[in-house]
Amino acid sequence: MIYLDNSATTPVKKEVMDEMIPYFTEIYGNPSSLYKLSRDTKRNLEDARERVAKLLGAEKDEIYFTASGTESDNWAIKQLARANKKKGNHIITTKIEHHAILHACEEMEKEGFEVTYLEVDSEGKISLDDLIKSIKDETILITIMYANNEIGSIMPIPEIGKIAREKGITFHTDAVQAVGKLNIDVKKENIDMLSLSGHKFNGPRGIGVLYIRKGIKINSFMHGGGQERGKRAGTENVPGIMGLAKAFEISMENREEKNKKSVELRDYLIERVLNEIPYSILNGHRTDRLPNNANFCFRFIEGESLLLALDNFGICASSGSACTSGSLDPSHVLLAIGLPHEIAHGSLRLSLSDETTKEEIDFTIEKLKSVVERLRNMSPLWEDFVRNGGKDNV
Amino acid sequence: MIYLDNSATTPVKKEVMDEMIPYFTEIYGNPSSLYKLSRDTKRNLEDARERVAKLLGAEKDEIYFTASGTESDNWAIKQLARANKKKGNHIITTKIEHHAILHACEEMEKEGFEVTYLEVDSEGKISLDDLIKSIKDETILITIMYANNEIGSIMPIPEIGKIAREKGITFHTDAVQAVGKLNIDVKKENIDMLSLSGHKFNGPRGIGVLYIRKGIKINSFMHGGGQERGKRAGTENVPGIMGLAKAFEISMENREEKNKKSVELRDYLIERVLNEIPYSILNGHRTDRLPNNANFCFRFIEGESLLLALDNFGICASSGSACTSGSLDPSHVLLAIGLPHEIAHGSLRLSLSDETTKEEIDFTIEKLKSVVERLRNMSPLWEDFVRNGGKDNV
Amino acid sequence: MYSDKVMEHFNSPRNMGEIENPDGVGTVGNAKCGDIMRIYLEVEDDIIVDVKFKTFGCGAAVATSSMATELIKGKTIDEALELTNKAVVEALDGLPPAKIHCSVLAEEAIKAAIEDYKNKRKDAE
Amino acid sequence: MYSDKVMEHFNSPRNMGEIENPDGVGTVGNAKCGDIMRIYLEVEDDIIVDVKFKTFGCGAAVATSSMATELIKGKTIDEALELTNKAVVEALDGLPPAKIHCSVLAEEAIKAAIEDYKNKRKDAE
Ligand SMILES: Cc1ncc(COP(=O)(O)O)c(C=O)c1O
Ligand SMILES: Cc1ncc(COP(=O)(O)O)c(C=O)c1O
Repeated sequence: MIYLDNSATTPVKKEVMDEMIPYFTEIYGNPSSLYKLSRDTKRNLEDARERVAKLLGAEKDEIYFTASGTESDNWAIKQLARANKKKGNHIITTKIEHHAILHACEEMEKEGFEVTYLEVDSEGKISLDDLIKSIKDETILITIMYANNEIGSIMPIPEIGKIAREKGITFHTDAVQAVGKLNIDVKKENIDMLSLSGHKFNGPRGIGVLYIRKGIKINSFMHGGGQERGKRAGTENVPGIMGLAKAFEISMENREEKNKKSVELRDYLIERVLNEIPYSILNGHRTDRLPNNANFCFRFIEGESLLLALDNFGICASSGSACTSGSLDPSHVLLAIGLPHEIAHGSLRLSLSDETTKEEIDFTIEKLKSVVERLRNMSPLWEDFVRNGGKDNV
Repeated sequence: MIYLDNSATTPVKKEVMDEMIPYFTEIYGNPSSLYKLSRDTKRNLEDARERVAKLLGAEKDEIYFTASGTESDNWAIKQLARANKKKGNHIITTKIEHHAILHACEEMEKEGFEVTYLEVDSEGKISLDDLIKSIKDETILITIMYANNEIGSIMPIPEIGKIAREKGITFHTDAVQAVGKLNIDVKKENIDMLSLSGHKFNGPRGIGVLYIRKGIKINSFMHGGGQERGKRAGTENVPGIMGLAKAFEISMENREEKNKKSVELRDYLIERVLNEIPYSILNGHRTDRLPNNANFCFRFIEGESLLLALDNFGICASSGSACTSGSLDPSHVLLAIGLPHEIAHGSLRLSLSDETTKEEIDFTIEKLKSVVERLRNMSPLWEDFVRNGGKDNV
Repeated sequence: MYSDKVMEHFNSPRNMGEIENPDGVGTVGNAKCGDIMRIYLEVEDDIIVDVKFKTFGCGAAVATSSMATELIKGKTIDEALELTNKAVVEALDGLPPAKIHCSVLAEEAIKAAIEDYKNKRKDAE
Repeated sequence: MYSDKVMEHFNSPRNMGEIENPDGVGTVGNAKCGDIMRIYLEVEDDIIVDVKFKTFGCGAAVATSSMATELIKGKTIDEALELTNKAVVEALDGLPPAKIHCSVLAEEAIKAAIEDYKNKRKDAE
C-alpha cells in the first residue's frame, strides 16, 4: 500500500502511541480530582499544554484543548461573533476555506451576521488589497486559513495579521493543514486565534487545539464542568492531549530538513506528471504551497474513477478533500481558482508524508499514467477532443 | 492504590485497548475516503454504530458519535431548543442535573427560553405530579438525568418518557452515569434523545454518543464536513468509537450478575459506615440507586481534607462530582436534597467498579473511621457539639 | 461503498469502445455534473447485435454503462426499451443512494441511442 | 496542587488542639463557606508561650492554621499582630489562587484571639 492521503488523516506514530498508552490504563486519574493519581495526570496534562504553547510561540494559558479542528473552527467563529455582536456584525473570510469555516460562517449569517467571502486568484491566494477594501467599521473577525487543504497554497498570514492588528480586528486562522509542517509563531504573525487538529500530523484523532490570545473576548462553546479554565467543559481527553503534544514535537524536529526532502520529492512528482501526462494541470501555487501537497487535474476524466483505479494498485489518494468525496459537486476550491466544472471534476490530491519514498512516487507515476490513459480511452469527452483534432470545444 | 472514583472516570480495559490500537496505526483510513483502507475503516465504524444501537434498543441511524457526554448534552439542549423555538420556548429539567445540562440550560435562558428546574425530594427524586404540573403549551423539551452522578439516585425514566410522549414533548436523558450499569431500552422507555460518555464504563475519554430518535427536529452543533450523516462534522475518531463500542459490550456482559455483586458490596459498605461511624448520613435513595454508588456526609468535617487524608492511604475518592472539586461551594445536588451548607461540605462519594473487592472496602472503612475521628478531633464544630453534650445548635 | 459486482464491472468493463458507422448513438448527461454516457448500437432486424459505450464519470457510471450494455446485447429494440434503471441496479447488487442517478443515466443513454436509431431509419425510409 | 510543605503540615499539623483556660480565643469563618478556624493563646508577659488551633476546612485551611501558629509561637503580641497572610503563604511555599483566602482566615483568627486576649486583660484590670 502507498499512502498518499496524509492531508486526510495520518497513522499514529509508534513513539506517539507509546506516549499515550499509560494515560489510558495507568495514569488515568480525572485531572479535576484531588488524589495523587489525578495530580500526576494533571501535571502531565499541563506540561503538554506548555509544550504545545512553546511550539506555537504562545503562552500556556492561551492553549485550549478541543476535540477536533472542526470544533476549534466552530468555537472560534460562532462564539467570537456572538460575544462581539454589539461591536459589529461583519466577518471576513475566503471562498476556499474548509467547510468547518464556511458552514460555521453560514450559520452566523442565519443569525444576522454579514460575511464577506474573499475571492482568490488562480493560484489560490487572496489579494491584500481586496482584504483591506472589505474591512468595515462593523468588522469583528477575519478568518483566513493558513494553507489550503486541497491545493496546498499558503496564505500571506503575517501580512494579514498586521492589517488585522492595525485595525483592531480579531484574526483567526485555520492552521489545521499547516501545523506540523510550517513554522508558525502566533505572536510574530499577529494571530489572535488558531485552530489545529492532532490527526493531521501523526497524532490521534478526536483531539484539537484552539489558541486564543489573552484578552480576546469569546464565549464558551461547551458548557458544563470548569475544565480548561472554565472555557471548554468536558472531562479532559488526557491520552489524546499527550499524543497530540508528542506528535507535534516529533513533527517539528528537523522540520527544515524534512521539508527540504519533502519539497524535492513533491517537485519531482509535479515535474514528471506535468511532463509525462498530457493535458494535466497543477492546481495551487507552484512553489508557495505545503511541502507535501500536489494537486492535479487530468482533463477528460473524472476524479472518482481515477481514485478507484489507483486503489486497485494500492495507491491511496483523494480528490479534493476527504470529507466531501461523497458529494457530487466538484470542489468549491477548484471552482474558486477559476477551473470550469468539467475540469474541476477530474482532480487528484496526492499528499506525502515524511516517510514517502522516491520508489513510491515512481510507482505512483507509472500507474497514474496508465490509469489516465485507460480512463481517457473510455471517455466520450476525450473521443470528441481527438475527433476535433485536439481542439477544445468546451 | 484503591480506586473508588469510578464515577469520575475509569481506566481503559485491556480488551478495549487491544480493540482500539489497530485503528490508530493500521486501519487508519479516513472513513470518508474511497480506497480500500478507508472502506475497511468505514465498515468497522458502521459495525460499531450498529453494536451501540443494539445495546440501547435503538436503530443504527439514530446513533451519533460525539466527543463527550458534555458535547452530547450541549448539542441535545441547545440545538433542539433553537430548532423548535417557533413551537415554544419552555424547557423542563431538574435542580440536580450535571453542569453540562444546567449550564446549557442557562445559555438558553440568555437566548429567551424559560427553564423550569424541578425540585427533588430528600432522596433525589422528582415528583411526577410536579413534572405534569410544570408542562405548558410552550414546553418543547424535558431533560432529566437517568441517574445522578453524585448521589446515584435513579429517576423514574419510563414514567417520564410516557408522560412526555403523550404530550408530544421531546424527552432527553443524560444517561452518562447509567449507561454500562443499567439496562436501558430507549424505545420501551420512550426516550427521544440520550447522552452517554465512553470513559465512564472503561472506554476511552474524548468519545460520546447522542442518540436521536428518528423524526426529532434538531440542528447540527458542529458544522463542517458531511460526517455522521451531515449532522455532526469532524473527522471520525475511529479508535475512540471502536473502544467505546467494545467497552459498552463488555460492561453489559453478565450485567445482572455483576450488579448483584456490586450491590452487595455497596450495601455492605453503606451498612458498616452508617453503623460504625457516628453522625454519618447516606445521601440518595437507599436502594433505588446506581449499583456502584455510595455517598455519605460526615458531620463536623469538611470534604476536601477527608479526601486528602484518604489519599495518604492510597484511597482515591471524591467529594461530589469531580469537575466541581476546585470550587468552594458545596454541591448543588446535596443542597437540592435539603442538606444545610455545613453538612453538605462534608460529603464523600465512593464509586465502585466491577473489580472492587471486599478487602478493598474493608481497608477503606478502617481508614475512613480513623480519618473521620482525626478530623473531628481537629474540628471546632465537633468541639462545640461535644461541649453542648451532643446537642445540635446548628 | 460499492458492491463487488460494481467494482468488477468498473475494473473490467464490458462493451467499452466505439462502433464505426453505428446504427444509433445516444449521449446523455453533461460534464458539469460529472457524468456523460454515450451508447453506440449496431442493429440487425431489430435485434441489437452489438453495443458499445463510452463514459466520463464515477465508478458507478462506468459500471452501470457496462452492465446496461450487457443487458441489452442480443435483445430486440422493444426489449431494450423495457430496461429500467432498477434492473441495472439489481444486476449490480445495488448502488449507494447517491449513485442511483447513474443507473438512470444508463437507461436514458440507451433510450437516446434507440431514438437515434429509429430516427435514422425513418430518414432512410 | 498543594506544595509538599502544605501537605506536610496537613498531615502532621503543629499545635493542633485546645488550651484549657486560654488567655485568648478567636474563632473566624463560618461553616456555610466551609472554613472555621479557632485559635487558643496562652500569653505570659506579652509573649505567646503556647498556641493551639482547631480547624474545620480544607487542606489549605489546616495547613495555614498549623503554619500560622508555628510562626507566632514564642513571639510577642505585637510581633504576632504583624503576621500577614502573605508570610503564611510564603512559609508554605505557596498556595493555589483559590486557597489564598485560607491564609487570610488564619491571619484573622490570630488577630481575633489577640483581640480577645486584650479585652480579657482590660476586663481583668
Ligand atoms: C483546513 C482544515 N480545517 C479543518 C479541518 C477539520 O479537522 P477535523 O477533521 O480534525 O475536525 C480539516 C481536515 O479535515 C482541514 O483540512
Ligand atoms: C451525569 C453526567 N453528565 C455529563 C457528564 C459529562 O461527561 P464528559 O466529562 O464525558 O463530558 C458527566 C461526567 O463528567 C456526568 O456524570
